[in-house]
Amino acid sequence: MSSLLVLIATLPLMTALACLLHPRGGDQLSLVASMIQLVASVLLVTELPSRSSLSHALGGWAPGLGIALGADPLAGWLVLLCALVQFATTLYARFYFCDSQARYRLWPLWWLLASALYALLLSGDLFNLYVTLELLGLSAAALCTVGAAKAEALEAALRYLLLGLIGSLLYLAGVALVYAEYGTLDVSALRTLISSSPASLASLVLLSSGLMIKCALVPLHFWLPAAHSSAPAPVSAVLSALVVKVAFYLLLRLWFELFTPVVTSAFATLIGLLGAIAVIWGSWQAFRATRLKLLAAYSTLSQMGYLFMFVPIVMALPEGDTRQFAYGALLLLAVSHGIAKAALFMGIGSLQQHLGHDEIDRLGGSARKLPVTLFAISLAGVALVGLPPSGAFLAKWALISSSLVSGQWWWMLVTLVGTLLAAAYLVRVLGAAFAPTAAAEPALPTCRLALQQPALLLAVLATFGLGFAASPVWDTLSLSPPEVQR
Amino acid sequence: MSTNAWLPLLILWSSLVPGLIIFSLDESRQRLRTALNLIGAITKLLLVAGLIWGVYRELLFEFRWTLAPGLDFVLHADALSVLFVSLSTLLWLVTTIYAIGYLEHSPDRSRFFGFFSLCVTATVGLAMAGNLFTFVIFYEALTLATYPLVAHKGTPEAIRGARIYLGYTLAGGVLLLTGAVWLRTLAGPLDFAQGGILGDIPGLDPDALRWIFLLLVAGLGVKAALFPLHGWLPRAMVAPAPVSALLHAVAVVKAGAFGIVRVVYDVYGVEFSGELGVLMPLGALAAFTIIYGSVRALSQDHLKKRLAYSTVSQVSYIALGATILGPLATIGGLVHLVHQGVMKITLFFAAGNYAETLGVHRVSEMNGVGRRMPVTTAAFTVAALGMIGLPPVAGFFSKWYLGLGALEAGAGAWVIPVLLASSALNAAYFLPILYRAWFLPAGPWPLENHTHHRGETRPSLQWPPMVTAALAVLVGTFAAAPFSPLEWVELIATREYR
Amino acid sequence: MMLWWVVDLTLCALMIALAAGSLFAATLRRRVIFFIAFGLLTAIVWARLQAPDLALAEAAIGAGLTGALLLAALPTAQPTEHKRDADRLIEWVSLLLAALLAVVLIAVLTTLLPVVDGDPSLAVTARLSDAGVSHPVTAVLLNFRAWDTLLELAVLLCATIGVLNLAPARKAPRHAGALADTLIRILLPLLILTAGYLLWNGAFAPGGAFQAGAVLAAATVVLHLGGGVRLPPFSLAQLRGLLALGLLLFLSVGLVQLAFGQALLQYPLAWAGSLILLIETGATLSIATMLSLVYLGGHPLRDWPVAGDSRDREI
Amino acid sequence: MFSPGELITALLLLSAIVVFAAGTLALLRLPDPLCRLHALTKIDNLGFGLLAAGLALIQPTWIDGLKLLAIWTLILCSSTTNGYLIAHHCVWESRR
Amino acid sequence: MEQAQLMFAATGALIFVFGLVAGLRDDSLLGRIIAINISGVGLFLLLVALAYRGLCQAADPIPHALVLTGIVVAVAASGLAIAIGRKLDELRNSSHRREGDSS
Repeated sequence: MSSLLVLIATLPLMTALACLLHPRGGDQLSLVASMIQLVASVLLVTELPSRSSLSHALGGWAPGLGIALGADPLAGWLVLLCALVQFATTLYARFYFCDSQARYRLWPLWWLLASALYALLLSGDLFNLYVTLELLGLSAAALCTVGAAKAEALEAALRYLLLGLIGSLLYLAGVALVYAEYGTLDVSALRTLISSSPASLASLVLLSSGLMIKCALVPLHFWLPAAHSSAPAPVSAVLSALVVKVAFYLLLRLWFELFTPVVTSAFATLIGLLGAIAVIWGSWQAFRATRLKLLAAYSTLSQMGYLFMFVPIVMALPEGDTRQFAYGALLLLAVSHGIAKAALFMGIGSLQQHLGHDEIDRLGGSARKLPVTLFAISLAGVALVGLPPSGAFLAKWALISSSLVSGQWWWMLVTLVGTLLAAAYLVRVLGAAFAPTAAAEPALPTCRLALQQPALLLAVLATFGLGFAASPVWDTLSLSPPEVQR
Repeated sequence: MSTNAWLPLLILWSSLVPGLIIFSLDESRQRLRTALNLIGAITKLLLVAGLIWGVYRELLFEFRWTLAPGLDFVLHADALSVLFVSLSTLLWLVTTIYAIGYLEHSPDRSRFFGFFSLCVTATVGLAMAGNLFTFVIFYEALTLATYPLVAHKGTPEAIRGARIYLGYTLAGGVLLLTGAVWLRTLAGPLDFAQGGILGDIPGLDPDALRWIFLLLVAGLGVKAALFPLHGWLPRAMVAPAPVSALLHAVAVVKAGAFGIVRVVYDVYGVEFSGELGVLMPLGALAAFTIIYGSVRALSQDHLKKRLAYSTVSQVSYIALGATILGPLATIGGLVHLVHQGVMKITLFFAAGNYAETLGVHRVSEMNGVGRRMPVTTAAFTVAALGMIGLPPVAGFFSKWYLGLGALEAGAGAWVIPVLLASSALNAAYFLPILYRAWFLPAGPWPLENHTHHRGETRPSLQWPPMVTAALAVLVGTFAAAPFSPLEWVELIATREYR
Repeated sequence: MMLWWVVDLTLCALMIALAAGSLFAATLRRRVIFFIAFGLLTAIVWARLQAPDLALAEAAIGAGLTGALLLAALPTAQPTEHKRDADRLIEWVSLLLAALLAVVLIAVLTTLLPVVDGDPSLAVTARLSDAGVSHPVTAVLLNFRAWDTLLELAVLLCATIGVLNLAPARKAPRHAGALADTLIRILLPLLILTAGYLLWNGAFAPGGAFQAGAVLAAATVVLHLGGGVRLPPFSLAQLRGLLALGLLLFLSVGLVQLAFGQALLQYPLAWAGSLILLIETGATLSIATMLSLVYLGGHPLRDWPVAGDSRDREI
Repeated sequence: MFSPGELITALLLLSAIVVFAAGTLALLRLPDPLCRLHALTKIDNLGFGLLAAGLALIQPTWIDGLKLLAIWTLILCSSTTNGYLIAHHCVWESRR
Repeated sequence: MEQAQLMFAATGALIFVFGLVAGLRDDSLLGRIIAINISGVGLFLLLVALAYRGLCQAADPIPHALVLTGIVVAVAASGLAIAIGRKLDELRNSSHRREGDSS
C-alpha cells in the first residue's frame, strides 16, 4: 500500500511537468489528475485505520540516512482535505480564467503548489519539510501574481514571499539546532530522542516562530489579509484553505509529537492567548471590512485562532479519550474550515466576476441574479460561524466542553464572542445580498452555471456532509492516538 | 433500525425534500410548487396521524445516529413531542394554503416556500428531539430558516427587523449552547426522560445546576419572548402575514415555550427543579410578562403589533403553567400551547386579510370592517373572545385548568389575580377592535380593489381563518373527546408525574 | 598549528565587517557591492571549513549570480534615503534586539559544541560503497537524500516559471567594446569546459550538477553583459523541454525503479553510478537554463507560455 | 638549512606581500578613480604573479603548478578588460 | 579544533540574527533581499561549522548537502522577488505616467 503514498506525492509533480511541456492540454489534464488524486487520498484514508501509519523509505535507505514518506491519520485526513479542495478549485479555476493564456500560466504553478502540499504532509524528515515549505511559499507567491494587473496585488505577493522566506530561515535555524544536538533529521526517530534542554527549547522557539509566520498567527499576520484578498479567487481559496492549514499541521506535529517534553503549559497558554486575540481581532476586522475578499481573509485569521486555542486545552487534558475527543475536534474544525473557506472564496470569486466589484454595500440584488452562489456563500458562512448543521458546530461544541472539562473556561468565552462576531459579519453580507437592486447597478449577464457548482458542492459538504458524517474522524484517530505511538 | 425508527425521519423528510426541490425551481413553475407544498403537508399530516396512534399505544419511535463520540443525534417521539408536532403540522397545511393565496403575484416565491418548509422541518425536528444536543441543533437551524423569511420583502425596515431578530435569537442560541455543553460535561448524555434525569444523578453541584438552568431558560426565553428578551417580536412583524402567522404564533415562539417545558419536565424533573428553587423566579417572570405584554398591547395602534404583544403575554401562560407544581397546572400550561396557537393564527390570518384586501393596517382604520368582510371578522371575533377566555372557545379551558392547578398547589394567592387581570386586559384591547369593526360606520378603505371576487376576498385567503376559528370552537366544545388536545395533555401529565 | 586561529579570526572579523557593510551601508549601490565581496569571502570560508562543494557553489551562485542579479536590478534613479529620527530610534531598538537574540543563540550553541560524538557521517561513509558515487556529498545529494534534491529542482523550476510569467527579458546593455568581446571569446569556451569537467568530476571529487549548472549560467550572464550578442534562438518548445528536463529525468528514473519493485528513487547497484550521471547531466542543463532565465528576468521570446493563439502579445 | 627551492619561494612570497601592501596603499591614497585603476590592475597583477610563482614551486605535482599559472593568465585577461571598462565608464561619466 | 568550530558558528549566528532583523526592518526591496541572503549565508555558516571535523579530516557531508540545497533555494527566491519587484516598478511607473499624461 506504500505505493499509494508514492502516487500521491509524485502525481502533482508529473502533472506540473506535463502542463509545462504541453500547455494546451493543461485544462483536461488538470481535471483528470485532480480526480485521481482525490480517489487516491480517499483510498489512503480508508486504508489508514487498519494500520496505524504507512511509510515508504525513499531510495530504499533506512530513515536515519535517507528520507521516509509517511502518513498517519492526522496527515491522511489533511491529504483528503487538500485533494478535495484541490479538485473543486481546479474545476472552478478552469472556468474562472476565461483568458486561456492566463490558464496556461496558472497550471504549472498550481500543480507545483499541490506537490508542495502533499510532499509536506507525507514527509517525515525535518529538512525535507524545509524544502517543501520553501516550495510552498514560492509557488503561492508566484500564483498570487498570475493575472494580477494591479500594483497592490504584486506588492502583497512580494511581502508574502519575503515574510515566507524569513519564516523558512527561522525554521531552518531550528532544524540546524536539532541536527546539531541529536544528529538525525528523521521525525519518527526524533520522537523518542528529544528531551528538554536549552538547545531543544531554542530550536522549539525557532521552529515555532518560523511556522507561525507562515500560518499568520496574530503578531506576525500582517501579510495575510492583503495577500489573500488581492490574489485571484481560486488561488486565494487554496491559500486560505490549505497553505495556512498545512503550516498549522506542522506546528501540531512539533508540539504534540516531537517536542512534548519541552512544551511547558506556559508556552501552550501563550499560544492559546495569541489564538484568542486572533479570533477576536480577526472577526472584528472582518466585520469592519468593506470588501468581500478582505472579509474572507480576516475570517481566515480568526478561524485559525480557534485552532490555536485548542492547543492549551489538549495539552491540559489528561491522557485518554477526553484528550482524543478534543484532538479529533481540532482536526474536524481544521477540515471543515478548509472546505467552507474554499467554498466562500469561490462564491466571492463568482460574485466579483459577475458584478465587476466585491464591495459589500453595493451587493444589492445579487441574490436574485446568482441564487446558487448566494446559497453556497450562506451555507459556507453557516459552516464558518459554526451553526448547527455544520461539522464546525460539532467542533465548537467539543471546544467548549473540553475547555470546561480542562478547567480553562476562559477559552469558552472567547469562542462564544468569536461566534457572535462571525455571525455578525455573515449577516452583514447576506443582508446586503438580499437587498433589492439599487437602480444604478447595470444589468449584467448571469454567470455561467458551471462557475457556481464547485462552490456549492464544497459548501454542502462542509455543512451537511461533515455535520452528519463526522464520526469517522474520531474513529480513525482513536485507533492510533499520536501520543501512544511512542 | 426497527421500522419504528424510520417514522420520525420520514416526518422530517416530508417537508425537507419538497423544500429543497422548491429551492431549485425557478419562479414561473407556480403549479408544480403549489402541488409540492400541498403533497408535502398532507403526507406529513398522515404520518403524524400514524405517529399519534402509535404513541397512544406506547410504541417506541426512536432514530439514533452518532455524530461524534458521546454526541448522538436522536429523534424520539414521546407524548409531549407528538402534541407539538401535530399542532405545527396541522397549522402548516392551513398556512401553506393561505400563503399561496397571499403571495399571488409577489417575487421570490420559490425562495420563500423553500425556507418556509425548512422552517417547519426545524420545528418538527425540535419537537421530536430526543436529547438536549439534538434540540440545540434544531433550535439554531430554526433561527437560520426564519431569518430569510422575516427579511423576505427586502425593504430596509424588513432587513433591519430581521437583523434585530437574528441578533436576539443568535445571542439566545449561544446562551443555550453554553448551558447545554456545561450540563453535558457535568451530567453526561442528556436524553430526555419522563420525570427528568438530573434528579437521580448523584453528586451534582446545585449552584452549577442553578446557573445552568438560568442559561438554558435565558436561551429559550428569547424565543419564548419572556420579558427582557421579547424585543424582537414586535419588530419582526414586518414579515409578510403568513410568516408572522405561522412563525410568531406557532413555530418560533412555541419552540421557546416548548423548550422551557422540556427543560423543566424532562431534563430537571419538576419536583427536582422545585427543590432547587428555580421555579419560583421563572413563575414570577412569566406572570410579569403576561401583565406587561397585555399592557403594552393596549397602546399599540398597529394591529399586527398589538397581536404581537398579546402573543408575548399569552406564551408566558405556558411558562407559568410549567412552574406551578401539580398535574392540573401542567395540563393548563400545555393545553394552552395548542389553544393559543389555533386562536392566534386565526387572528393573524384575519389581520393579513384586512391588510391584503382593504389595506387596513391600523386599528383606527378598522371602522365598519365587519360589514365589508363579515366572515373574516366573525372568525376574528371568535378568536378574540377565545383569547379573553369566554367558555365555548378553547382559551377558557387553559385558563380554567391553570387556575385550578394554582389553587391545588396552594399558589392561588398570586396566580388567580394574574389570570383575572390578564383576562381583563385582553378584553380591554380586543373588545374596542370588535366594537369598532361591527358597530361603527365604514369609512373609505385605503386600498379598495374592486376585483371580481364573489366573496370578500380570494377564496384561499378566506377559508383558512374560518377553518382555524371553527377548530378553536371544536377543540373547546369537544375537549373531553378521546383524541382532543386536552385528553392528550392529561395523558402527558399522568406520565410526567410518576 | 598555532597560526590557524589567526586566519580564522581574520576571516570571521572580515565576514562580520562585510556583513555589517552590506546591511547598514548608506546607499543601495554600496550595499550591493559589499554583498558581492561578502559572497566571495564566504566562498573562501567554505573552503577553509573543508567544504569545497559549497565553495564552488557559493562563488558561482551566491556571489556571482545573485550579485549580478542585484546589480542589474539596481534602480538607476537612486532615491537618497533620509533617515527620520523615528526611524533612527527603531533602528537602535532593532539592533539592540538583534544583539540580544545573537547572544542567546551563541550561548545555546556553546552548550552544543563541539559536535563530535554520534557522528552521522559514519552512517554515510559506511553505505558509501553501494551509493554509486564515491564523493560523499554527491552521494548524499543524489542518492541518500535524492527526494530533497528533486524538490529543490522543483523550487528552482517554480521560481523560473514565476519569473517567466511576469515580464519579458531585461533589455541587453549597449555594446561594451572590442576588448570585452575578446575577453568573452576567451572565457566562453573555458566556462563550458569547466562546467563539463565539474559535472563529470562530481562523482569522485567536489562538483556536480548545481555547480556545473551555475557555471553555464555564468556563461549566459557574460554573454548578456557583453552587449547581448544574439542568444541562441531557442524555440518555445525547446525552452520548455530544457526547463523540464532535469526534473523529468529524475522523476522518471525514480519511478522506473518502482516498476521493478524497488522503492522510489532507489538505483540498482550496478547502474547507480551511470544513472546518477544521467540525472546530473539533465539537471545541469535545466539548472543552467533556469538560472540564466532568472538572471535575464523573463522570457526572451515574444509570447510565453503558448505562441500563436494568445491575444495579448507581451512585447 | 633552507633548500634552494624553499629559499626562492620564501623570497617570492615576501616580495608578493610587499607588492600587495604597496598596491593597497596606492588604492587608498591616490586621488581620482583613474589613478586608482593602476593600483588595481598593474600592481595587483604583479603581486599575484609573484604569489602564483612562489606557490607553484612548492606544489606536490607540476600539474598544480601549471594550474596556478593558468589562473594567473586568466586574471591578467579579466583585470585588463575590467580596467578598460571601468576607465571607459569613468570617462563617459565625467563627460556627461 | 573546537575554537574554530565555535568561532565560525558564533559568527554565523551573529550574521544570521542581524540579517534577519535587518530584513524585517528594511523597507526597500533590494535591501530586504540582501538582508535575507546574508542571514541565509549566516545560517549556512552555522550549519557548516557544525559539520567541521578538524583541518584535514573529512567533514560531515549531510549538512553540506543541506547547505547546497539552501544556496540554490536562496537564489531562486531572490530571483523571483527581484522579478516581482521589477514588474511592480514597471506598473507603478506606467500608472504614474498615465496619471501624468491624464492630469
